[in-house]
Amino acid sequence: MNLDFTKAEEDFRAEVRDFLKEKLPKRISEKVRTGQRLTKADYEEWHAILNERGWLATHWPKQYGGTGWSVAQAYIFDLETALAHAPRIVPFGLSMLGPVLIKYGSEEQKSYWLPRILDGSDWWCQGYSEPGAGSDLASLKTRAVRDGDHYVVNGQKTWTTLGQHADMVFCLVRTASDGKKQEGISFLLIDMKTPGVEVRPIILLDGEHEVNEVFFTNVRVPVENLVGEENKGWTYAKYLLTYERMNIAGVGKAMAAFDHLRQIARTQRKNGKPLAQDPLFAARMARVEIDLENMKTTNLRVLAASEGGPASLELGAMLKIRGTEIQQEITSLTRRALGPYAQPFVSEALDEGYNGDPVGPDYAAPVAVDYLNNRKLSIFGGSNEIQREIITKALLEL
Amino acid sequence: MNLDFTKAEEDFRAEVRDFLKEKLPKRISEKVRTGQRLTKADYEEWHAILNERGWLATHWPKQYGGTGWSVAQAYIFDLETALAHAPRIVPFGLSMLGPVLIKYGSEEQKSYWLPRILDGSDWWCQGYSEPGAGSDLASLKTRAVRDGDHYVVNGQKTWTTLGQHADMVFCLVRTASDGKKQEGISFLLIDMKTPGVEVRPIILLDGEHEVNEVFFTNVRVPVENLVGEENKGWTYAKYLLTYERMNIAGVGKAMAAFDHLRQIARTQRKNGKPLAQDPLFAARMARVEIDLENMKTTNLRVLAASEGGPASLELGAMLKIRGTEIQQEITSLTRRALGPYAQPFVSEALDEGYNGDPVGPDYAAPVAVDYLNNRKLSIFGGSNEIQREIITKALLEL
Amino acid sequence: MDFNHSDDRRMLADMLGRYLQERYAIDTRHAISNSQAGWSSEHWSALADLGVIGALFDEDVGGFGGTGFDIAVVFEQLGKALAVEPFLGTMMAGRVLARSGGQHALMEKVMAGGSVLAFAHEEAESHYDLAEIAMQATAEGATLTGTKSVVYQVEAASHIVVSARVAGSPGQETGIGLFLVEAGAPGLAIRGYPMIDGGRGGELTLSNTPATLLAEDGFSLVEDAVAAGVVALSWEAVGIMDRMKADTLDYLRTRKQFGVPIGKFQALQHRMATVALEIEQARSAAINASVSLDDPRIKRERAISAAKYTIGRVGTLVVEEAIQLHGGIGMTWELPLSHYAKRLTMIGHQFGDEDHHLARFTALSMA
Amino acid sequence: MDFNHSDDRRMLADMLGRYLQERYAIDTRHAISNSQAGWSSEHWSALADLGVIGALFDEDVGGFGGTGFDIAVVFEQLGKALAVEPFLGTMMAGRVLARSGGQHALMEKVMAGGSVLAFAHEEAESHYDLAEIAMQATAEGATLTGTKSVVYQVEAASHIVVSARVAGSPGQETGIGLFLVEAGAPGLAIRGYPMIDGGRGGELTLSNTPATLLAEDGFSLVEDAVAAGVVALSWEAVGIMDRMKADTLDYLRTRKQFGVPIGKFQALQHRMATVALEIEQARSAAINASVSLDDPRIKRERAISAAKYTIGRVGTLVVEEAIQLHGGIGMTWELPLSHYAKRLTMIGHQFGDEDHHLARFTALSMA
Repeated sequence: MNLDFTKAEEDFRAEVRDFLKEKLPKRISEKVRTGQRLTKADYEEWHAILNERGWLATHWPKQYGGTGWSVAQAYIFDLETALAHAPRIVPFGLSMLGPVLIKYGSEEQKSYWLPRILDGSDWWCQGYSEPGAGSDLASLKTRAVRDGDHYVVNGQKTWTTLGQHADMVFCLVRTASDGKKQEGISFLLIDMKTPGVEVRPIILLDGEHEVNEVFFTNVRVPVENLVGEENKGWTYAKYLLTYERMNIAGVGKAMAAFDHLRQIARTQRKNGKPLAQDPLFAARMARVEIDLENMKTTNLRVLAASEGGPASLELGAMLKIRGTEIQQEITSLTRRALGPYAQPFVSEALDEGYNGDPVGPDYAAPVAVDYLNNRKLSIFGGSNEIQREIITKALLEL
Repeated sequence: MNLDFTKAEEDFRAEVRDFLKEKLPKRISEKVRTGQRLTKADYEEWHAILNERGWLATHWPKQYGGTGWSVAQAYIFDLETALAHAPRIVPFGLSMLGPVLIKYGSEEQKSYWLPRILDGSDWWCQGYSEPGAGSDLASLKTRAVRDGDHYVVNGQKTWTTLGQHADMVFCLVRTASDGKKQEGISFLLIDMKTPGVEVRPIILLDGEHEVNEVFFTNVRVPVENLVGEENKGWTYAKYLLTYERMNIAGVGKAMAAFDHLRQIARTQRKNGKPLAQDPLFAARMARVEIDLENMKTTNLRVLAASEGGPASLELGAMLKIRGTEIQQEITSLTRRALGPYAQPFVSEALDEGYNGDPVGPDYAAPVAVDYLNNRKLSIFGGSNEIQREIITKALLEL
Repeated sequence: MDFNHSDDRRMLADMLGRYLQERYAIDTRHAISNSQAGWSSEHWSALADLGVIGALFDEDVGGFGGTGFDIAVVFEQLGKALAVEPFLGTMMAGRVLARSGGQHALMEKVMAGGSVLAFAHEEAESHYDLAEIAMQATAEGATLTGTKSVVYQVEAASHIVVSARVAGSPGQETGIGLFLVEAGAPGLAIRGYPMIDGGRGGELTLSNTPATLLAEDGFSLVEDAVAAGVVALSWEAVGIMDRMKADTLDYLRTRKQFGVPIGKFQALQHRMATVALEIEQARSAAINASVSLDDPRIKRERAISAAKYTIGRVGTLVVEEAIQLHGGIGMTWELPLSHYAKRLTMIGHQFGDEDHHLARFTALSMA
Repeated sequence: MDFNHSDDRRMLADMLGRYLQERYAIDTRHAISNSQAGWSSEHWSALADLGVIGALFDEDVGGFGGTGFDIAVVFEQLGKALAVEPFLGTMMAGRVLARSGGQHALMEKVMAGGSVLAFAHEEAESHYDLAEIAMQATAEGATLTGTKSVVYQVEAASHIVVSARVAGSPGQETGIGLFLVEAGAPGLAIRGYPMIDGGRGGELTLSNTPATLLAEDGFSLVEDAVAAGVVALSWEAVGIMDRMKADTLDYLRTRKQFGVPIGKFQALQHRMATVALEIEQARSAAINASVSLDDPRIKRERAISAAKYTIGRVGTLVVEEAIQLHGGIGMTWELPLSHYAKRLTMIGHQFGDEDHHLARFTALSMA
């Protein structure tokens, strides 16, 4: 047993840190650190910086413009960028579609779409969930009917994250309805500017516009936008989900959030002492810190076991559950730490350039919103209930 | 709203206290208080004392020798006896069979069996569970076949509490096997001395002999020992379970156990202070104390609503779940409070007349056993999973 | 033992419930909450006419209620409707006025709906500790200087009850005086803002602001007002929880996945059973707190802390489980549930959270 | 990064596991545990011959192991077999002897299986606080007087490592000396008793008992020994949890109710998933603790407290859920599961429970 990274890996960590120190714009990292809203331009700026360094496609092989990193390197990169308050890499093109195209796409699709993901020509979004197909993803109803050189698509997708920014959407559509519901699904790439595509915002409980409904009415999609074989899309969809889970524990994000919590708990005072010394609050913090320490090692165990391939489904599922629970608990504690100042909500304070006085401590503004918004973590990306099904299926083999 | 008891009820409470002060043998209450084993003779002695006062059958109408008490009186009696460390009233004859006979028994059965329950002529035990029928009680297989004036019984019962003391057992047996499994069940009274009845002890994880298996091999039971109608036993069984739940929250027992815990926590020391002042332990104690305070009021709400009849199933189920959780948590905290002294186990110290020195504090001996033994609370008497089914069935009406 | 409300209270609850159902539907509520004022003087007057404000005060000041269960029935209905009107501050401040024995004319106006009160006690450093007060009264007690934090609906108030040091230093229970300050008094400034859970609050800054002394040694009046506030919030929370439970049960019955209503899934059933069980415990805690308002201090404050702890703990459970059982739709602005969830979460941040009251319960038990 | 054990350690684990499986089945274990001695010198010698004792110590004292992961592989197997042999006390006491630099002859005998050691530190008033020591050494350090609590397998030991005050008073970390006492020394009395989870323990009373000084300022050696003890217990617990998980999964697959295996019930499935997830977290905590044994104090002790907290928390969960998922049968003496449950519960009572180590983790984080 040896939990240390190799010398080469530690050198790589230093290289990432240097890069972040030099290239991550302070303007952007401050927005991330203070919980301000990121604009489309912010993401694009950061993507371009990473792409210039060749570090944007952290899970792609080198031949397609990816980093070709080991899982350890990818882990280190994720950790360091999170701790430096870099924005996340928007995953739809880079972590989701990219790997699918690389494995199942035609040469034409690879050579056309992959470079455009890297250089930002296309902002992708995901067309998986439907109003009637949440956890039961395979029961999707959006239908694509072949008509000459096109598919004609009708139906509705929902929970489309950042779809308002998107140029393209990769969609699961039904191309056949006999047989099991998992059969007859195809994987289509659809241009959002095609007539008949309509995006409507969904406003979440925190007032934010982050997700959307996407409606398709007689949308004509060229047949060359079919990925792989017709009716085999479920295979690709599952492959994508497996890939999505590579960094599912969110260790870096959780560590950054815990640091933030610790600072707040040292600043807030209760009974004449820092809140961090209140026995019950300290115990809550220690519980989640220990959970996080344990999960870090579980995550490394999974990474070490999966070197060279995607993680096993049930261990990935455990990391998804515990990782989201930890992130939710940290934002819950941060909310608790604020006391009455969790309640005031000046929405403008979350925009860049706000120059009003903060209400209460200057870190207070995004805290309640963050707690509320993070309820999604246990719902989206395969709900934690679905993850428990995955675990018991593997354990019980009934 | 008015949570107070009436003047008459408070007078009754005083009467109960006086009675306990005068009549509850110190020898017995000390055994209960210190967690020593109660013998059959101990129970019989206490039953006889109560019977002399006319206070043994707390749920029976007066005409049958019961107290005819209101639910408030029965509640007060239960609370005060528990707080005075009286043994529980062994429920099989008094709280289980008695009400069934009173409602469904023939005049002959009532006039013969009820007085014998009161004067202790018969120690009853319960023949419900079978090895293959735990939570799924209705799937029971013990079979009774009519043969002239007798039923011939073959099969096996299990988890028969204190069956080793019993003269009689009331049994659910299968008399028909067509139709739904709930149909074809009958309710039989069987003399334990009948040839073919065999009792085998089940030793529990704490080493104690509290429950048994009971085997029936061609046991001949006179037909007059059938209660009610043949094949209608499920109705009587359910009635019995409803009655059993009248005092299911176990408030008195929990209060006595919490007092004991509080005393221990004031005696044990941690970091130079009483354990009761350790912030984390104090928080655990406060949580369960508040849970108990809340449950007391929930219990009174249920009693007030059910005055004159059995409690509604779903509220009874909530009280069963929370009541057992609270009792389990209290014994868990008592175990925790002992630190290393939970581990030594001198079994003889739990017997009356033990005169060796205690290991560690004098209250230590029964604590770990109590924790382990109380795991049964969430399993027996309708497991807490079954209780949750009852609640959602009522809430969801799906 | 009798767990039924008196006929009078039941009539009041029915009337208030009907009014809110008919005239204060969720869209109306959102419009009021998002308006510049953050409350509706029109509804306020109408509710005053129905006697809802009078029910919060006892006969000594011209009301016809003021007990724990009067507060209970009103706030339970307000919770069900997610009302943002300034009842809490008015009730708490009015209670101080009533108990400090004056201000009959003002109270009359308040109960008629012509005036709103606010209760300004906690400060930036308090973190729920009622004795951590720094607002300074001049030696003569005629003017106040300092800042009060997150005062509910302070902009709506014509008069504000303000606590301030007449002696001692932050952390001490003695030396806290109570004062009445008029809106618009010299040196008074309010920085108002919306609340995440609806309605508005504000930071109240006073600078040599003239004030009327209500009580020299006011800590026990503060505790009494906060106790009544906790009773109010507990019942508001119970009203909200009942609504969230009903909505979630409804969703479990109707939403289908894998071809069946999701309420058929046993894992969800068992969690729902726990939620329902805990809500009954929360209701019992609220009952205990209501009864306790007339009890001696330690007994009362133990019940108050037990209730607030319970409401905080169960509230978080109900919020998180109701959203999780709904899935994504439970997080949308469109669904009333999400707004109930926000309010219930924030009730946990008013007058002490779960941990604060758990520790306080222990401390009171040792007192 | 490499989460595989070295070949040597894997071989040792395999060999030990095979031995215990073949020669230390559950009935044998119960017989040994219930015997008058409460352990088996025959198995002890055999295991010594296999090198199991030598693996617990480093080369300086003639062993061939002694690192966190050596301790790990041995105790994981002991846990799986529920062995009651005196490995824990021998390892901890031997570690003190090794680190205090002497007793080579004794250690040689120990590793050959000819001698058993015990570690006697905690006292009736300690409640897990390692500095709360009152056992008194005479000024010259030649004799000891006082009582040690719940010393594991103390009757089996030929030599006992005992801590005692050479200076200061209970609660102080300084002034705690470490001594070696021989079984049968004058003034030494043992009140032995069975443990609820198997094997035996005892109260050790010394009265002017001659002792050999090992270290004058021994607190850091105590911490080191307890850290190694926690690593051992953590892996024993992981071995037990794995066994309880396997047994419970097996039961869920085979036990039928309502006509189907109970593992088909979703509510039970989801709880089982949580149990499995938490066991993986516990394993990670045990790994972290093993690695930490060579780290500087604060880093090491944080990992040790994190592990013991995790083992305590998860242990209770596994015990309570495994029994509940089994139902009544899970509570019977006949089923091995119940004995694993008792041992796992009691591991929570050795060297500090969940709360103790949670608070200690916080204190260390602030140090």
